[in-house]
Amino acid sequence: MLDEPFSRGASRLHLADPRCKLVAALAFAVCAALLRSPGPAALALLTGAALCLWARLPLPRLLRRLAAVNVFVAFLWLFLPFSLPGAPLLRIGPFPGLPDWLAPNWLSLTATDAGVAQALLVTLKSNAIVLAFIALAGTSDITAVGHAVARLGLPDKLALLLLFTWRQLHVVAQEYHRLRTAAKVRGFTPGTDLHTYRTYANMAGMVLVRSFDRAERVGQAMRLRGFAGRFHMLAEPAGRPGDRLLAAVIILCAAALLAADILQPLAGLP
Amino acid sequence: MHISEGVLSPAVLGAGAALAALGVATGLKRLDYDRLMTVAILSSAFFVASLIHVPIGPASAHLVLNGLLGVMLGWAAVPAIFVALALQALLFQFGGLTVLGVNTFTMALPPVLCFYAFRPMLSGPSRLRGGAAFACGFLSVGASALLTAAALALSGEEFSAAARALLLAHVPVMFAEGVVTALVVSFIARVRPEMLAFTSTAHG
Amino acid sequence: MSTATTPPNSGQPHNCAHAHAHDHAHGHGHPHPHPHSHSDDDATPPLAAVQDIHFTYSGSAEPVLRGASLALRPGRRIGLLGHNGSGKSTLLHLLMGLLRPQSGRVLHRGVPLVSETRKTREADFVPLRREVGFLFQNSDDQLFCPTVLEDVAFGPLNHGASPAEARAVAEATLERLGFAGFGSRVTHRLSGGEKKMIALAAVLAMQPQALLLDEPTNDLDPHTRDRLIAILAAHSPTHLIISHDWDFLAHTCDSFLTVQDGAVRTATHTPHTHVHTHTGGDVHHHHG
Amino acid sequence: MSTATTPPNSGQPHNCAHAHAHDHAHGHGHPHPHPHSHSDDDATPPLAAVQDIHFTYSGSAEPVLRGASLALRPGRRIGLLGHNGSGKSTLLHLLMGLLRPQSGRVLHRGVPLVSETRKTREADFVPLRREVGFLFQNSDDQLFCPTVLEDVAFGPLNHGASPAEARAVAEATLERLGFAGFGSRVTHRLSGGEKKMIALAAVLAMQPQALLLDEPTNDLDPHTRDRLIAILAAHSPTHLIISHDWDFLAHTCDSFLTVQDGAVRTATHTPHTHVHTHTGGDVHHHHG
Repeated sequence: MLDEPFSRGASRLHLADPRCKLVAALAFAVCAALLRSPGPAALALLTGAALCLWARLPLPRLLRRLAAVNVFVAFLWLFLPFSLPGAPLLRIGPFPGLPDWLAPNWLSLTATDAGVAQALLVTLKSNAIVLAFIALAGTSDITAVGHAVARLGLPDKLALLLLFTWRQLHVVAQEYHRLRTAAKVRGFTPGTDLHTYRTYANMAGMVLVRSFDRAERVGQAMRLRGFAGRFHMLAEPAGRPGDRLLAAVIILCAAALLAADILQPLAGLP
Repeated sequence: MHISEGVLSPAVLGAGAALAALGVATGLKRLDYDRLMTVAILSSAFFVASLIHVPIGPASAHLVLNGLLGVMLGWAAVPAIFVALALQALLFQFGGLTVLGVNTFTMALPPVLCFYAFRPMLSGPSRLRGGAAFACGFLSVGASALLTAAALALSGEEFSAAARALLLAHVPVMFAEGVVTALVVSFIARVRPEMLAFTSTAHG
Repeated sequence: MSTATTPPNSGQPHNCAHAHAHDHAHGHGHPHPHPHSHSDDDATPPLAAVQDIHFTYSGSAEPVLRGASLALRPGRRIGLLGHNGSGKSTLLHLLMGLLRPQSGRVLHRGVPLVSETRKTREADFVPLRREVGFLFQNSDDQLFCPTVLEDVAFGPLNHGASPAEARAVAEATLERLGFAGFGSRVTHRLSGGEKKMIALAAVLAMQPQALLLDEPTNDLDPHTRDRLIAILAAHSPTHLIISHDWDFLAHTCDSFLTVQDGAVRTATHTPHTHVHTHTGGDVHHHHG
Repeated sequence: MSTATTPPNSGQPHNCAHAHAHDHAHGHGHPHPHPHSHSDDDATPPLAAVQDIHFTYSGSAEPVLRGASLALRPGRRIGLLGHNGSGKSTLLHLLMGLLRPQSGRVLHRGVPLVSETRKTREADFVPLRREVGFLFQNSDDQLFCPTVLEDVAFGPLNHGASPAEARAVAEATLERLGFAGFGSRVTHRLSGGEKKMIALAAVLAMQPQALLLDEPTNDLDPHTRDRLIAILAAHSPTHLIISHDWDFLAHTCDSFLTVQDGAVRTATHTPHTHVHTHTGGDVHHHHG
């Protein structure tokens, strides 16, 4: 659950400085989020897919992640096609044969070309950004991302919070997993009832209480090693030459897509 | 609950990012280095708790517990939630860089309000504790759903139907959250009452 | 529950002297037949069994188990030995369905739950888990209810008991183990030894046919350890215990197996003598 | 750091046979003077000491320590025994200033840090904590940094080393313990044994004069345990070890104390012999 399946690899993207990759991922995401027409959005999706291909990411796992992301997109597909005026593509209802209480008037819906286009645009953009994000940020482990955050000039408290939370997450997750296993062995099968809710609340409460106790012990361990209210960061070695160039190329591509999107209506293209 | 990338309008994304930045900065300013590790460990515990899926009839929802997080951490809840959402984006690709601001704001504003509204009732020796804890869980998830729906609706007329459905789908989740939050608070009050008096920030 | 019955072909119970006593010698003057063999051809199938299990943890290159087999028959009281990391705990987790093997079979009363030809679902293990109780190495992992009574009543509630029935069973179990009046204590604040005993009570409240105990004497003070020996003698006719504590195993088990090189072997009865002289002889210690 | 020197009035080091070997006998044919007494009147004050400590945990009725005294002198390698809950860990926490006693004194090189007449501040313990390293029972409590190198460099950085110096010290320490190249490893992916060794490296990187180790061999596989014995022999001239693992203490300590009834006592050198015959003699086991 807490593994980082894309972070292991030896592609050029895996080896690049996480700072450069983060900046590139952010620029790409912002540019792609601002796109308004399907052509550039499709190109953005291709760019994201190309980056994943370059990083040689394992396809089955990549598709599983994409499927999870598209749950929200699928939810939007239930509404967006019917929510914009335009040329009708599909009409559901009205249902003249059915009594009014079973199929009231508002249940009759019309899917329009504009609505479908909007849903398609959202799908393209969403997947484009996620693919680029996996290829750029997912190819570093989270520890490296945390260090990159600090060295990009963000507040060191924020980076430390990210790094320490990530470190402890594994300890707490294992603890929770053992509690759940113990409940399972004692015949616990969840259902929609108070016993289930109480059991999960007890487990969540126990995880919190044990974390609170651990925080005390970790605090002691820190003081014993001379901690006096100040964290000192180790200097990290600089990234490889060419990483900045790599980031610059990706940012330029994203900017070009955005420019095309803005200039497209002005040029009168379809 | 997390809006994915590529959905919201630039104005909503920008406003969310600005408000989240303000909240994170405030939270970090009030969080001193001495308590940073404790906040990190508690955030990881809340993160793990949010991986618990509780059945609600035929469906299921994962716990959020952001109201309780807010009551315990105060303003530090904002950077803690920001970090949790960043980790979720990195681990599961839920949310992402451009929506991190909006998602942080929608998830973290209700907890901060809960801190001011319910903290005294939860940490004091109050007979109202159970009710307050239920309200804290119920309202904070409800408010988060409302803010998320608002972010969608403000992004364009075409999203308003989806926003209403999102809000409606959260009603059973609000009840589940309320019940579980009340039970968690009762657990902590019985097992480790000192924990409800923990303060993560130097001033409030 | 009845007290332990000696199975027909098991070894003599080791009624060895207690660890407190000095200059004690226990053992067998003569080698005798293996007390247990997993290829027993008893008429009734074993309560629970694993057969020819191969298991490798994901992310690890080295297999932990390579063709391990083990059978738990009613009336058997087995001690399972082997050094840390040899796969003893893994074996018990596979038996309980908490892990799935890469190959091999897991059986409950002769019915395969895991095999090459069937898809195993979590629910398949429910009947086995009803009959075989599992005591975890770390009691903190097992106790997550706020009070002792709630924890002991948790298993019966899961098995469909009404709250009143579950409470009655929990109270009776606590009393049987000598912890009457502990019901309202906060579990998290108990001492290590008390936690272990409450965890055991929680397992026994489910009235299992057999117990699996993973390192039950770790971190136990001598008093609680003696109490545990007495309780197992009185209430556990069938069990399998993982332990480093030789003396404890000698008191509670009558046959001995070991996990070596990924397989279960009969621990051979090689009598060997440690003449052991050391300081601190006045301090209680286990030769565990 | 030099290897261990035998202090003038200590007992003979127990060069006992390894637990693998059978029929080993070790011990002293004759009773000899106490190897350690906390009322030693050596000329130099001890590195760290507690005197006549009384301590009760808040919320508990029963005091844990009632007049406990203990002194850690350079060159001493003390094993601290006593069953669970006897107050051994509490004593070490008091010595390090993590707990404050209700009465009694804590001294660093003869200078009182805690006494009846002075108000103790957290900063008072900084010099003592620089000289005495503490290895926690649970490595996960001690390894809180994301990478191994950061964790090992944490102490030196806090003590004012520049990032470059701290990195050099950390790398040298890791190499010394045989963990060169581990620096960039992510802490949470280490195995249990590796975590213990990295936690030890993190303590040793602070170049302490003495070590306190709380149950260092719990859950350690035999290989890592042997490695720990070798590292302590090579790099730790002065230490105090809490352990249940007798064999480990015999390899690493030369005098033995025990906490009983809230006070520290010299573990008397009563030679006593266990003639120990049991099954499974072919399985590796510690008489620990």
